[in-house]
Amino acid sequence: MTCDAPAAEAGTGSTPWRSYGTKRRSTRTVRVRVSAALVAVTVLAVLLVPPLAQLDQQAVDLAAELQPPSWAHPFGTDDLGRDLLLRCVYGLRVSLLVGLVAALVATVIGTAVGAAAGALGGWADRCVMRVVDTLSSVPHLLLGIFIVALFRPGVVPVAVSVAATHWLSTARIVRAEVLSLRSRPYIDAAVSGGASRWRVAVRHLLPAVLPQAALAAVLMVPHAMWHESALSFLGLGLPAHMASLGNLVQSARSSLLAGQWWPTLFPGLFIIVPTLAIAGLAGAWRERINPRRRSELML
Amino acid sequence: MPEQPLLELRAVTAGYDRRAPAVRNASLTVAPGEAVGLLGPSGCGKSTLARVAALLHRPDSGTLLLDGAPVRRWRHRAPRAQRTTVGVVFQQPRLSADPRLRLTDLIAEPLRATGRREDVPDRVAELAAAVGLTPDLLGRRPHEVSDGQLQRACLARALVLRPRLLICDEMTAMLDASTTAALVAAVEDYRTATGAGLLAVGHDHTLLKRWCDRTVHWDDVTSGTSGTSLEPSVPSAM
Amino acid sequence: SAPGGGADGGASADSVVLGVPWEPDTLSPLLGYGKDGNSKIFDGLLALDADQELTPALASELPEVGDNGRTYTYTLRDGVEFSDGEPLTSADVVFTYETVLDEKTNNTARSELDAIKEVRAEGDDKVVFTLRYPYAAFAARTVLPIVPEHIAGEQDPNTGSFNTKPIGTGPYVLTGWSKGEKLTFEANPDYWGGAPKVRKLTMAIIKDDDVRATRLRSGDLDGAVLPPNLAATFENDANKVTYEAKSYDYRAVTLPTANEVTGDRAIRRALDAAVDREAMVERILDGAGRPAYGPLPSNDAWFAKGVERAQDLAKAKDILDRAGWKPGKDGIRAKDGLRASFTLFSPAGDKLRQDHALAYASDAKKAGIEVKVESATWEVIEPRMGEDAVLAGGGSTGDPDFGLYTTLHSSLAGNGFNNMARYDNPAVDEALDTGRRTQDREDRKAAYDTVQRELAKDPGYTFLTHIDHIYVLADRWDGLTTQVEPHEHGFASGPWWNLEDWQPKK
Amino acid sequence: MGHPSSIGADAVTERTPVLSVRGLSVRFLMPGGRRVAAVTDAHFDVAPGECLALIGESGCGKSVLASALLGLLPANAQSAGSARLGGLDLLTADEKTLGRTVRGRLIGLVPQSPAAHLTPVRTIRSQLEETVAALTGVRGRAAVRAAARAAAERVAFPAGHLDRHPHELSGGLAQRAATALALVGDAPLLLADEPTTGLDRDLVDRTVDELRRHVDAETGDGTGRGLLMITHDLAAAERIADRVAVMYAGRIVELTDARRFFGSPGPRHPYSRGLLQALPDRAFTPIPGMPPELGDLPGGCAFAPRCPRATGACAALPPVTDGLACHHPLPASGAEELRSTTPAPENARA
Amino acid sequence: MARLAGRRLLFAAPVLLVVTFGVFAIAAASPFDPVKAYAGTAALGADQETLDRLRANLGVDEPFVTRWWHWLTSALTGDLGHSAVLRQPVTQVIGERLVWSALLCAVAFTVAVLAGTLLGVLAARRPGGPLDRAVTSLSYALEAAPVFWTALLAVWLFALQLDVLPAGGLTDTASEQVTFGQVASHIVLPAGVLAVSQLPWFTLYVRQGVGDALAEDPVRGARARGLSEGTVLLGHALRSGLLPVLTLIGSRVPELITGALLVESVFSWPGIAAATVEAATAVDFPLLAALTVLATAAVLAGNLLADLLYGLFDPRVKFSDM
Ligand SMILES: Nc1ncnc2c1ncn2[C@@H]1O[C@H](COP(=O)(O)OP(=O)(O)OP(=O)(O)O)[C@@H](O)[C@H]1O
Ligand SMILES: Nc1ncnc2c1ncn2[C@@H]1O[C@H](COP(=O)(O)OP(=O)(O)OP(=O)(O)O)[C@@H](O)[C@H]1O
Ligand SMILES: [Mg+2]
Ligand SMILES: [Mg+2]
Repeated sequence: MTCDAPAAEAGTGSTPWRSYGTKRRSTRTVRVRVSAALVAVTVLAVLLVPPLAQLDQQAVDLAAELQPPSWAHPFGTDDLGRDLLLRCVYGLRVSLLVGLVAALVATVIGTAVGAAAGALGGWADRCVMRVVDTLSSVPHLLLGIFIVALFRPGVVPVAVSVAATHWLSTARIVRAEVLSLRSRPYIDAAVSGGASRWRVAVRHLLPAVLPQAALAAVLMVPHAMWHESALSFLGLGLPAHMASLGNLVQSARSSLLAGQWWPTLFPGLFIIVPTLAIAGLAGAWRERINPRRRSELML
Repeated sequence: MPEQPLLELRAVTAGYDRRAPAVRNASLTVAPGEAVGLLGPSGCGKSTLARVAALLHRPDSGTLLLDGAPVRRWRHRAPRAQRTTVGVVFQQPRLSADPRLRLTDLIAEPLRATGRREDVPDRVAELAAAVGLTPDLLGRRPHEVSDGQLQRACLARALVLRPRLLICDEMTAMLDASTTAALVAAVEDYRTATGAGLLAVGHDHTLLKRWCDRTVHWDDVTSGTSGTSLEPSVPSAM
Repeated sequence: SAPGGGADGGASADSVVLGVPWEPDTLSPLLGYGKDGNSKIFDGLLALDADQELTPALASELPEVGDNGRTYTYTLRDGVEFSDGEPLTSADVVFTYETVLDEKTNNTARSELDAIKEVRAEGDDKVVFTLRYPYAAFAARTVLPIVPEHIAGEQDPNTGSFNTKPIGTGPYVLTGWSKGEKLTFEANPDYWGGAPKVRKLTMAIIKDDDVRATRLRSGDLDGAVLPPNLAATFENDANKVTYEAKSYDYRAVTLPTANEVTGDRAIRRALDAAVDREAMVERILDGAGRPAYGPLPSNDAWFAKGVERAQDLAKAKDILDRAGWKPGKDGIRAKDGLRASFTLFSPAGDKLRQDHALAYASDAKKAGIEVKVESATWEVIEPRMGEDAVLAGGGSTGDPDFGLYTTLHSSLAGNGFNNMARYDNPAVDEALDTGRRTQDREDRKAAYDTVQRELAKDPGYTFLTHIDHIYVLADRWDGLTTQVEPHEHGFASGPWWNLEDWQPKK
Repeated sequence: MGHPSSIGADAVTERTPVLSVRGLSVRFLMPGGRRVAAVTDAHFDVAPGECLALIGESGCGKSVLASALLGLLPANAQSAGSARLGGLDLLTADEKTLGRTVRGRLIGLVPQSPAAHLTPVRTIRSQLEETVAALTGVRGRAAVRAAARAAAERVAFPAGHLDRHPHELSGGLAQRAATALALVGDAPLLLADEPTTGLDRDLVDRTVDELRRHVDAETGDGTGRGLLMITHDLAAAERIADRVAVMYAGRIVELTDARRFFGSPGPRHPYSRGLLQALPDRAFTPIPGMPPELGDLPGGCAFAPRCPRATGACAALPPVTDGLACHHPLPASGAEELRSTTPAPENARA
Repeated sequence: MARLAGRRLLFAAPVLLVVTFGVFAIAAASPFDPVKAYAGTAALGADQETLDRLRANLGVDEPFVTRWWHWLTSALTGDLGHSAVLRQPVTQVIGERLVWSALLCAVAFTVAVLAGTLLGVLAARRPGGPLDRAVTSLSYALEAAPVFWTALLAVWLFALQLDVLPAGGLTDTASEQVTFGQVASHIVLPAGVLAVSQLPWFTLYVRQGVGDALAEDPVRGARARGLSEGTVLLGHALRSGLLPVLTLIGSRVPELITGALLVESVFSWPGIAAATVEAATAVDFPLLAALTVLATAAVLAGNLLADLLYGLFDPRVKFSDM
């Protein structure tokens, strides 16, 4: 046997190529596509159904109370005979608004404050962090109760109350990451390359903490819905006439004990499925911004 | 009057713990256009001294003069012009490269940071050629290239702002002979073109002798006092 | 069932664990606890029996009424002792009433005793109340529990420890109160009415209906107050008995006079005709209730026969047509550019009221009136009660005066939560006053009939339903009955109103 | 210590190789369907008691080759060929086998960027002790501690620095820590990727000698150990290596005896010659031109564009003869007798 | 480290002042009416005169600054005031209930941290694998599930269907003694539900941290050394990946308190958190102030602990930086 014969072809031809990563690429793209599709459907439903629907989601039909899913009412009816599908879509609209607004505001503020504190360091950092400590020591629900009470209950106060209490933890996470990143040699390199603090924060530190911030943001969406329904549970959240998913789930509890599953299941799915879809997209995005995963997935 | 030194370290003591400084009482000068080699055993504090010289590490005591002016502020607080006077190639390319940046961005980053965006395409192309990076490599991220390739990018980054003083902390430690020769040639070309000074830190006696106008040994720099608490490196076996 | 549970089915019929949705703020009668009777720790001079008739308790008999209904004289029962062994005297009674009437005492129900001019002890066993005006319903107010002066008198009635560690003459003695968790009682062996058979009583505080139902099912509780849909889930449970207590507890929509739409009598009458009370009872209350045509329930002795009215949409439309409310494009009527539309608030967190409100709105819409249902907290609702409709609830036992006067008399319009609709009807006012003043039962009946008929003609509220209170209990005792109950229930009212008389089944 | 290469070389012929690599290729799939052929068709053996030095310009695929042997390639990599270690094919072995029996135990690795390969939040001591406990039979706190200290001592890692975290170490210290960690398992095959970076001359010599000793030491089962040392430090390579493999653009272009490579007649491939000439104590001039892009290799000899001796024949891939892949090798005076004494496995197969 | 703790301790005093003042201020600004709250349901039948009289008696018309000052000065002498809502001295309220809240929170938190870490590590091992999918989906679902809801399901499942755990209270409703065994069995559900509500954060952050760390060179180095998969995961990936989670420990305390508040009320747990809402809506200043002080202390302690742990676990961060 000669060693010149096989040459290039030996490797490429006769023996098969063995891969190292598992073959997750295809399932991954499927997952991303499904997530994207779900998010799209959600957005469309939320935007289009209410204006198009001829039905009144508040329309009470006592004769049709608690009907299981049927063609007339695909999701069944609630205990006042209202169509659950319609209410779920309306609820999703409200809840998603609360969740997204809260998540967005909280993440932006939290990331900005945390990154600024961590990047500046010294006195500025200490002051900012003590303010954060101070604010975060007021129990969330308490602050939520007051904020909601000060204004009329509605989407904005609820979202604000969630955002106002939740940017703090994002800020802490981001700052801690920044603190640890700050002493990395590549930051030294940037400093010596003439980068200002701001530049270092925006160009080197912020991208590194984005995965954490993104996770915080995604988690905030369902959490905000949670908060909203917790406030409703205490009688302080969204007014009960506004269908929100939290309200729906919350008022369906006794039906569940009484053996009716649909008033719980569908609103529950309406919370979970979009959340998972958003999480799926965010996960894909996180992989995209993680340089290693990115190249491994050949993005 | 002799020419004013570009960089002068006077009795610098620096380290990470005030009780046991890594560098004790070190003095060193680099004149404009001069190439100084700094030799010393491993762990003696050379990199620390290099960080001090690059205004990245505040010394516990002693003075640092850049162009004859004493430096009082460090890191971010140092004026940008002062910071960018000195270009540094760090010892460990893996750690000193932001894993998120492509090599092009890595090289161009100082230009962008100092607001000279328009120079980016030309300068990057020019430097990439000088240090031997192909366009293919420029599009990759640090973990997708070999250590040597990354070090080339780091050299390009150090040169991109046309520093008047270049500090190379064991720049060629992990490079093969040909690449070493190529990079040294690149540095020398740059120096002849700009008249920049050089402080080359390393262990390789032969290399530094060949490369630099003057080599100093660590013991001379710290004038007899041992620079660190470290045991002296163990003499070679047998 | 529950591991280590001592309350397991049948194990010990001399102890009972009840799940109730709320607990009193205080256990001191001086601050209002037990003012309507049925306090297990205390007794009043009188008590109400199953039929809401007054019976003697600490008083040995019903009071003597003198001076044209201005003085009430009670003779105390002999040999009654507080659970600490001290005897009950007339001084305790005087102390109790005087403290309640004291401006400095934070008693919320003080105004109920407004009529009292003076309370005075005559000897050790006689108490005389002198009233400012003849007040026929006064005796029913004297179910107020009597506290021992020798303990409560030593303390600040507002903040003293008597609030949480009460001592009384009642059939049970409080042994522990863990706020938010439970209250525990033990039988008072020296109770003047005889030692109760059920020796231990635990009231577990479980706010959430669903949790209460679940804990009842798991055997952790022996009995609980439940909403109808959850009570229905126990229908097939052989070991559980369901009790439905009739009540004075009504749900009604206030129609404020100040609002241009609801202030219009035609609108009020149309709404009254348009609502389907039967459907609400059937669907919202799952049958556990009755249609309401006024504050008094239709099975009450004081109920004016003949004011019942079924849903009559045609009549409603007819009334509106005639009054000039013409249907608009969107089906909502309007008159002189004014849309027949108003806002109805339902208090947040109360699903029952919310359901009533929505059903009401949907009925109103059929008649061409738009009712915009909003839910909000009382803080939001209160300043707007004069303008906007509210889904209110209420109902008091004891005497028709208690419920009717405060809701309908114009002198109380907009006074706190009294007469929220600011109802103002001179005929009603006059009849209410008559009902108060005369002692004669026939005359009073006539007066209250007038009130109810007038109310039907000018419905300042749309009364919707009277709610039955539902209790599910383990089947281990005999002698369980229910009273007709007031709005507030669960803690004091319920099948356990006469717990001391229960007989464990053998 | 005498130079062991001749002894080692003799031994090579008798025993089965520790590592035997056949047709190893590694490529990286890049976005847009491009492929980076980092290693192409590598053939070589490492005999017991032998030290094979792998040299080549930066980016030619040396580290990737080492990673492939350990199964530590990233997910976008693909490999082909075989690499036998004992009865095991390293390239097809599953992750479990590699993790439980191969890494650390059968193959030790000194990674190229030692500081980056240490866990930043733990001290050197804890990582060393952990490795000792995992790989050796040493049990008991005190014993593990002592063994860890001894391991540090072996590579002249100062004991006073054991309690530091990786970021508190100088480059040379980190390098020594990594070497100490790699030596702990007493693996029959050691892959040392630039084990001497950042060390001063004395330490280089000491480290290299330590590695040599490691290779020469008799193993319990008498199979011997092998060392694949990737290095640019030709002085170190000269000191330790028995044979030298020169890699260019992912291919091994020359594989020859170390004495001949560094002494006379010297390397025969023009590239190897250029590499040696670039040394600071020689011409100190780089090989002209740039290494080719591995993502887009020319069809024939990859070195041709830079080769002073290139001819038209270079458009074809040069066959490997006598461990040399060149159409026009430099004359090898007196190569004959050397080859007859040390027939490398490749030659034997030829 | 001691210096950090000392500095934080010094700082706690002004924080407490600011927080209590702030709470007094917003409580005073809120539309909640302490009089109505005091009167409870009776307020709905009360006339104006009664409400006015109560208002005067309770002294709620004083400006909040005065009330805050009163509270502060008497609190410094050890008198925390009298809770109007609970009709008990605040010291007594705290004395009776704080233990139970603390117990509940501590158990729940420990469980959440441990279980979250475990699940996170397991999920990170094979990103995209079935276990990972299951764990992540479950985490997001749980994050969206309101606590009172999970609580009900837990009661339904464990107390009703399986009949293995008591459904609420501190002890069996009928029992009078508070015994260890009883508390132990009664705490399982509330603490479990509270833990489950905190779990998703920990799980997902650990998963992310470990997942990222697994792709990095140190783990590659550890693998190359031949360390077992467990050691690599726990000793290396987790050690680096845990860092963000450590910071979470501090910032999760407010969430924990929020959760405790709901859990306590659903499970009739005689803790102190459930009183928070009442205290707030009733504008019960003394109780509110005491609860805020407690919450603040808990949060500050949590943050301090987080920072200490962070400094200990990440040597690259200096205590002087924090
Ligand atoms: N961040 C740090 N914290 C604490 N000690 C450090 C830190 N960085 C370096 N040291 C210590 O300071 C001393 C000098 O380190 P330095 O990196 O300057 O050495 P060096 O001369 O560059 O060595 P080498 O040639 O090995 O790179 C060493 O003992 C090292 O362990
Ligand atoms: N993850 C990756 N994706 C794509 N290309 C890669 C990746 N890792 C390495 N390469 C490429 O593979 C080639 C071989 O890299 P390797 O690290 O083996 O070089 P090396 O010979 O060790 O060089 P050095 O002496 O500089 O360390 C290089 O050209 C590099 O760019
Ligand atoms: Mg160094
Ligand atoms: Mg390499």
